[in-house]
Amino acid sequence: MPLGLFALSIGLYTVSAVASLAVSERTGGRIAAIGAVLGALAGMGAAAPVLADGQAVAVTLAGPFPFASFALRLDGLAALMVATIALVSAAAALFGITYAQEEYAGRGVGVMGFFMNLFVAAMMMVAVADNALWFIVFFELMSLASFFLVTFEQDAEAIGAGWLYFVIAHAGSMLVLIAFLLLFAVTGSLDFAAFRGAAVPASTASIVFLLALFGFGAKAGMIPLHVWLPRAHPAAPSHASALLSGVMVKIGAFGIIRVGVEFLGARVLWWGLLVLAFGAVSTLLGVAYALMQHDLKRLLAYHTVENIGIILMGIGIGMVGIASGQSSLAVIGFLAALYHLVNHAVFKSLLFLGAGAVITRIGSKDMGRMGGLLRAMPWTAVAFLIGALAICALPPLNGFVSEWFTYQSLFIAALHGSALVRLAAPLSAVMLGIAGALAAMCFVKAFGVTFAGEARSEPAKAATEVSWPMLAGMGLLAASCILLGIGAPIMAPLVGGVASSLVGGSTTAVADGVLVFPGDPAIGELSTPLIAILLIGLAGVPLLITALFAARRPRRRSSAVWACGYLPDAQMHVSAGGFAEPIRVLFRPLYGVRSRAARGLAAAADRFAAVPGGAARAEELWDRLLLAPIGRGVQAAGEQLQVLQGGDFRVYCLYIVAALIVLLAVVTV
Amino acid sequence: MTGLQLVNGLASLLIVTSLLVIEARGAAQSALYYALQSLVLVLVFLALAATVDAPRLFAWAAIAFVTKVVLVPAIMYRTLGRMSDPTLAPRRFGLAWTIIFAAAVVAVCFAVVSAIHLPGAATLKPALAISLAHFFLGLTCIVIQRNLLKQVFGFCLMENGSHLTLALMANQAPELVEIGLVTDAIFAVVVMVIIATMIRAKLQTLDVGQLTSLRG
Amino acid sequence: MPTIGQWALGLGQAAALLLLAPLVSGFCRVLRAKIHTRTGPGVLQDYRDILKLLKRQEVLPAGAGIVFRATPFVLMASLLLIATALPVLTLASPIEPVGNLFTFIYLLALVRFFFALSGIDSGNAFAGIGASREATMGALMEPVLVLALFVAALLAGSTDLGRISVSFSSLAGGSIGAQAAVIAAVAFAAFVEMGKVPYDMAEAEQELQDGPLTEYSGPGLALLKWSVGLKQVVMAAILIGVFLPYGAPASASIGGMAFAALAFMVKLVVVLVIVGVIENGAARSRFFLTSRATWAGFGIASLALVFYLVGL
Amino acid sequence: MTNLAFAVILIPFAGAVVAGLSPEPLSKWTAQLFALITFAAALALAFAFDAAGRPSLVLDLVTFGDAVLLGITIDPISVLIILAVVGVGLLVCVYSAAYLSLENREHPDRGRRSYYAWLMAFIGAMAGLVFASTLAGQLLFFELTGVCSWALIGYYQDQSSLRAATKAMVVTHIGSLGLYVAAAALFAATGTFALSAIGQLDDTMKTVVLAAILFAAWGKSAQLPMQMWLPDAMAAPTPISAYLHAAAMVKVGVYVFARGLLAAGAVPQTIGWLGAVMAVATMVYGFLLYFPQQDFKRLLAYSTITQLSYIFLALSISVFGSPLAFEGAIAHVFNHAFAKSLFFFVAGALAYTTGTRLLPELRGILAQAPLIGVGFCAAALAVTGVPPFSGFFSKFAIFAGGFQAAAAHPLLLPLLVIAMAESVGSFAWFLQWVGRSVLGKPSPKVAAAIPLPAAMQGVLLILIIMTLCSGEIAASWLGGRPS
Repeated sequence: MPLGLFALSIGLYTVSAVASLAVSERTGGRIAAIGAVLGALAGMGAAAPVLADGQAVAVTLAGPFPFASFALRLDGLAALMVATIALVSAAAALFGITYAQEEYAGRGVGVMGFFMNLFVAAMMMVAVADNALWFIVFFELMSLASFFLVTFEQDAEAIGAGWLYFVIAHAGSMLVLIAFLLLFAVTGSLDFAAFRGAAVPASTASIVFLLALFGFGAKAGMIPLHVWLPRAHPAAPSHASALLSGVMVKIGAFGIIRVGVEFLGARVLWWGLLVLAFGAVSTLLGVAYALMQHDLKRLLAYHTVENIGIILMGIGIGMVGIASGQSSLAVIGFLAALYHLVNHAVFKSLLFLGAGAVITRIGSKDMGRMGGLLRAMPWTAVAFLIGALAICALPPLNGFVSEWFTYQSLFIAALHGSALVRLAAPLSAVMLGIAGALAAMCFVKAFGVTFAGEARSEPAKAATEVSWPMLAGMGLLAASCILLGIGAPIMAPLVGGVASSLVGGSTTAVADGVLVFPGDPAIGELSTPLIAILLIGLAGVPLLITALFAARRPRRRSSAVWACGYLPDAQMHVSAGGFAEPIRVLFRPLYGVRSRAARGLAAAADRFAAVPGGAARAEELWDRLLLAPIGRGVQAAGEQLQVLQGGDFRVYCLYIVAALIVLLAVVTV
Repeated sequence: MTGLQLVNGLASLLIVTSLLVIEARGAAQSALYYALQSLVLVLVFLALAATVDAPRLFAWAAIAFVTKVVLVPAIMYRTLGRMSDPTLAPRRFGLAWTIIFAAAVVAVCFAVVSAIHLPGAATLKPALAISLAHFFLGLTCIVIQRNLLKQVFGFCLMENGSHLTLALMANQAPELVEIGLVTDAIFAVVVMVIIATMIRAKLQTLDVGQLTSLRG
Repeated sequence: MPTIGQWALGLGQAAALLLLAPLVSGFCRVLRAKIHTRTGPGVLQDYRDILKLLKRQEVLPAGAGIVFRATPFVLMASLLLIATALPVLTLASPIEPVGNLFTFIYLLALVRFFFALSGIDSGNAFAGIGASREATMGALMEPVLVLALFVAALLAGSTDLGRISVSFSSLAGGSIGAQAAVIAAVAFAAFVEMGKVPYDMAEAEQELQDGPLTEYSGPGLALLKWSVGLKQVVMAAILIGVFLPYGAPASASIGGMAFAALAFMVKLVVVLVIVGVIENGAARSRFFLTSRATWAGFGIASLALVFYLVGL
Repeated sequence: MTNLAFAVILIPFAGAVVAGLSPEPLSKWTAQLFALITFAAALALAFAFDAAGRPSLVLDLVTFGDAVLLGITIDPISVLIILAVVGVGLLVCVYSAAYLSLENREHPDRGRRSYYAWLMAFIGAMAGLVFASTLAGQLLFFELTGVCSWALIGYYQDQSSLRAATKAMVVTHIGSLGLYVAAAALFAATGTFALSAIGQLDDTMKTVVLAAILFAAWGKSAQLPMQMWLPDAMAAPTPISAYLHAAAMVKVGVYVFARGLLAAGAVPQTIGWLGAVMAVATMVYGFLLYFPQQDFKRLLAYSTITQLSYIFLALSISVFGSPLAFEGAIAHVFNHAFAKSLFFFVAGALAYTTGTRLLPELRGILAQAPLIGVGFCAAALAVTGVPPFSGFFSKFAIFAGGFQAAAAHPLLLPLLVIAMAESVGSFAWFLQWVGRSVLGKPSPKVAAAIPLPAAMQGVLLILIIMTLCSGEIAASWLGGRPS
């Protein structure tokens, strides 16, 4: 049944994609959106049963290629991915109905719908593919569709970003291809089923893991390979960048889990530690660079790098758990990673949709030109605030729950781990803590400078609330943010089930009634519903106090902002750069890393500039050294022979007779 | 004087006539001398027919007479007679040299023919040598003459030489061979005449040396 | 799920700490006055200020939005929530699901988030800079607090505040060095979080006219002053309740808790005196140099980690 | 079935004669008609062959004593390749009928009869070579294609195209010496020219024959020692570049080598190493020469060189015992034929409409002419091997086969890694041109483009569809052999 529904969902996406090309722009955009929403529902319907009972469903068809069968497998992990993709795609489609029409009218809305739906369908297929060839095909199809979304603006900056993005994505998929082919050389078959049980020799296993880590890391936006992310995501239309940031980077993390854990069994300890290290570095540097941004969408893009770092930390701890035989630690690690994967997909896409709504009204991505939108666009502001609270992992929302589990997994690893782990885990926890604080500061800046304070530009003053479908899209995600947060006791066991299926079926209790705990309640308990109720209840105390004295107080009035007696003007307002200036001063070594890397790249670039010149010289070298001498030699020989052909046919008759005589002589001899 | 001596005598007469053809001043004279030579050739055929009692040679003689003595010289006379090229440079080789050269050729041919063991025509060896010499004389005519028309006559001499050789060695051959040989000769002459006239018309010269632009 | 008794203890404890807060800030003002050899406004002055402000008219800045108006309530609610979960009167935290180490850190982060955001939302330039400083202090202090509490949890084998206070109460845990370093680090972090003179960066009166509080007036200002006072009490309470838990009973018996309350008050006075002396002894430091002090704090915390790893 | 094969070989020659003699305007229609008939015959052959359960049969036509001079062989590979060759041939005829016209802004030209005659002759020669079962037959059609290529390159009769034609003729002829040597060696050793005889040779003779065939293949497929003629051959009219120098003639070298390997059975490994190393060297050389190219067609020429070196690499890998690599190579021949001819047709369309072939002057093609823009993207992605386009599937088979063989011969790994790096590098470079030329606002030249004739649009559309499904066709046809 689930695979039937899944096929229906993919069918809906692809049919609506193609249909949106055929019809006029306005209806095309609408068809694509409706197709996407229905497809999403079908996708969630397919994923739900598998998530609930954890029974993997698989089917193998004989595809056109004899060496690779078309195999699909909807297991726990894939179901979680499909559900997340479906949720975010539904919200993006809802948002896109009017957003595409307002922002990109006349510039191929139908084509955008086509690529959006194709992109989502490809992602779902990647999650479910169970054969190396088809995995790579859909992996690249995903990059291809998103390339056209990133370059949709067709200006120089978008094209440059698109180029960088697709090249790194293609290089990444080539690394993954090498990894699969190494496994293919060992097992002789391209099916993942064969890969899972493969007895891979230790050395090739490490090579395959490293290839997969960097191949999928490039797609996920891990620090050394993240350069494309802050340029590509802002360039795409907002509901597309919501999908890009929210879900596509997760395919990278999903890939690392598939290869590292399912195929290679995460046997080696240093694998887990390496992933943990990359995760921690990505978290810290990601948020540090995010703080420095003026462009709202670039800021959010850098935060994707940070949150991917957090997910990788969870995966790293999970792999450490498996390698050191602590299955409960492994389950908690993967639970943290997968839960954060879902949460990040939800709140990051909410933030991008919010940013998109603001940018349609302001017309530019620069935060300096915004401000005063809290009153002008209240609903968007509230949604963006919920997203900001969630991403800063503030209780009781979903970001806090998954980060709490990450902390707990780091704690358990530090408690029982080997020497190296007991050092690495606390350091990672500290880096996660710093990142948390910087993230809070960054989103205070983002929300404050964008929405709060005075309107700092004409469009900001004239801004009005966005249309209802966009609000519906954001509302859906905001609601799921809250539900995933407060509903942790319901959600945690589901994700825990998927995590334990990764670790080999050992069930670890993660939730009981309203409480949620990392395997053993003694280590630590959390109850987000309780916190939510208490927060609302305790808010009553200050309300009660002010109400007591309300009678004697004159009505509230408003006046100009106090500026030491001067008339307040817009320049006085804190700017995006000014707000983050202390961090740039105090954390200078952190920013040194990027400038050194930029200098290295510049040096490489101008070395590359010499290549075309050299190649052009090499090209005509062939003609000069090889062909010209042959040509001249043949020409000279020709001149000598020319004498024979003097033009006097009398001489020719002599030649004939001479030849006759010679032949007669030869014959007779 | 037996038939054989007659044949050898007529053959030697052939050499003389070919020399005449080579040295003749104008094209018309050459045509006449060619007709004469063909007549001599016919006589050789008749003599041969009588001595070797080869009845087919009579037919050969008749055909040869019709074509070579009457038809070909007529064509050449009528078409080539009119053409003359005042600018033609005088011959490089004097008459004397030509004769000496011809004698040398005949001597060589005798040496060659005598070395060869020929069962059929043992007695006719001198005629055979003459025919071979005749063939080479035609070649010398082509080579030493600058006049385009002389090339045509050179070819005809060579053709007569080979015709004579054929007659001597394969006198039992059916008339068909003769007809083939003769038509070949006629057509060759016709073609060469046409080419000569076209060259004359286009390049206004008959000097072979001017025709180097034809080279590849 | 916590029992009725635990609910009562938790909420009662929160109410007590709330009422105690103005007394504590009043005591600090009196202490500063005494050190300045002047008589000072008296211990109950803060109660009078809060009551006066509650009756005053509220003047809102022109650009203020819902965040500006909601911050006082959010601040007080979350601080009360922290207060309910601290193991002050018993060695176990009254409401366990809330009394978790990382929940405490991120509730503090929630407070800091709204406090800074209200600064920007007020539209006032000074409040904006105050907000930026508040957030920067958060970023500087986070590593110290996280590492110190992390090592404390490792020592106790659990991230629940109650169990940590039990392990610190016994002192026989074997790693005395690590425990001492942890207490020092947490004390430093608590001092900075209290916002006492060398580190009252956000509300630096002389420079920033009280930072994010600049535009508040009337009941809003009253609640915020009360919340800031409560935050100071909460930080002191966690230092005393979790890390200096001597005198607190393991189980929630009436007699035991009464004695624990008395012990808590004594320890609180001692801490406040030490803080007062440091605060008034130190001169104001340039904002961009505070990172040196905080990195020193982080040094102490990492020392604690090394002691723990080595098993000192 | 055999008379269908004869039909496929002889109809084009007949077409060449008829097209050559018919009056000027009629010649292009007769050419198209004959090409259509040939394609129909090829299709009929394919279906008949499949219906008959794909029997691989060899038929000797001309034998001189016991030496088989000429013969035809019908097996899955030759039927597949003939479909590609004749299919693209038909498309070329249709395309050139519209391309060679006075409205063409790059080369206004009447489309003389000689063009169509030579083109049809070329199709016939290609068909002959594909079916040839003897070295002599291959040699005959090898030279015939060389002549046709010489005539067609020099079609525009200007100085540069004549010199290019001669250069092409000379270099490919030097290459064909290899075939002479191979034929002679084979004949000397076994007394016959039949390809099947290569199997009976001992190792040293087999190495000599195969090395000679390889040398000829390098000449014809423009591999490293003899690659300089292909970029200059771009002076030919674009349909010719599309057909000869992308889909058909350059494939002759590879096909001949493949036939040699197939017939030789156990191939000595020296041939494998020689082929592989030279293929990778060509690949790197061709890749380095992407960068200075400004002219669109020269860039495509170098891309052809590198793509062919992939096929050589695959064939050399199949020597190390990987049938998958061999099937990948043949599939890549099939896919590359369609993908690269689409790319050349796009270049032709751009030359026709805007009058220039210099890439820097072409910007915003998608905005001005959407079909050409889509064609450009489809071709670029297909050639550089990005799924879902066809190039990827054959490259995947090649790499999969390569890694299989590398398990036994680890020294193959660095070669494979270089090949993969080159694939990514060429993808980056072509994507850069896609970004610069296809997207963005139209440049002055593109904005002033004239509309594209319907015939050319039809051909572009067919080829775009083919780039999407040729991968599947080739793989299922080759893989589906009754085991």
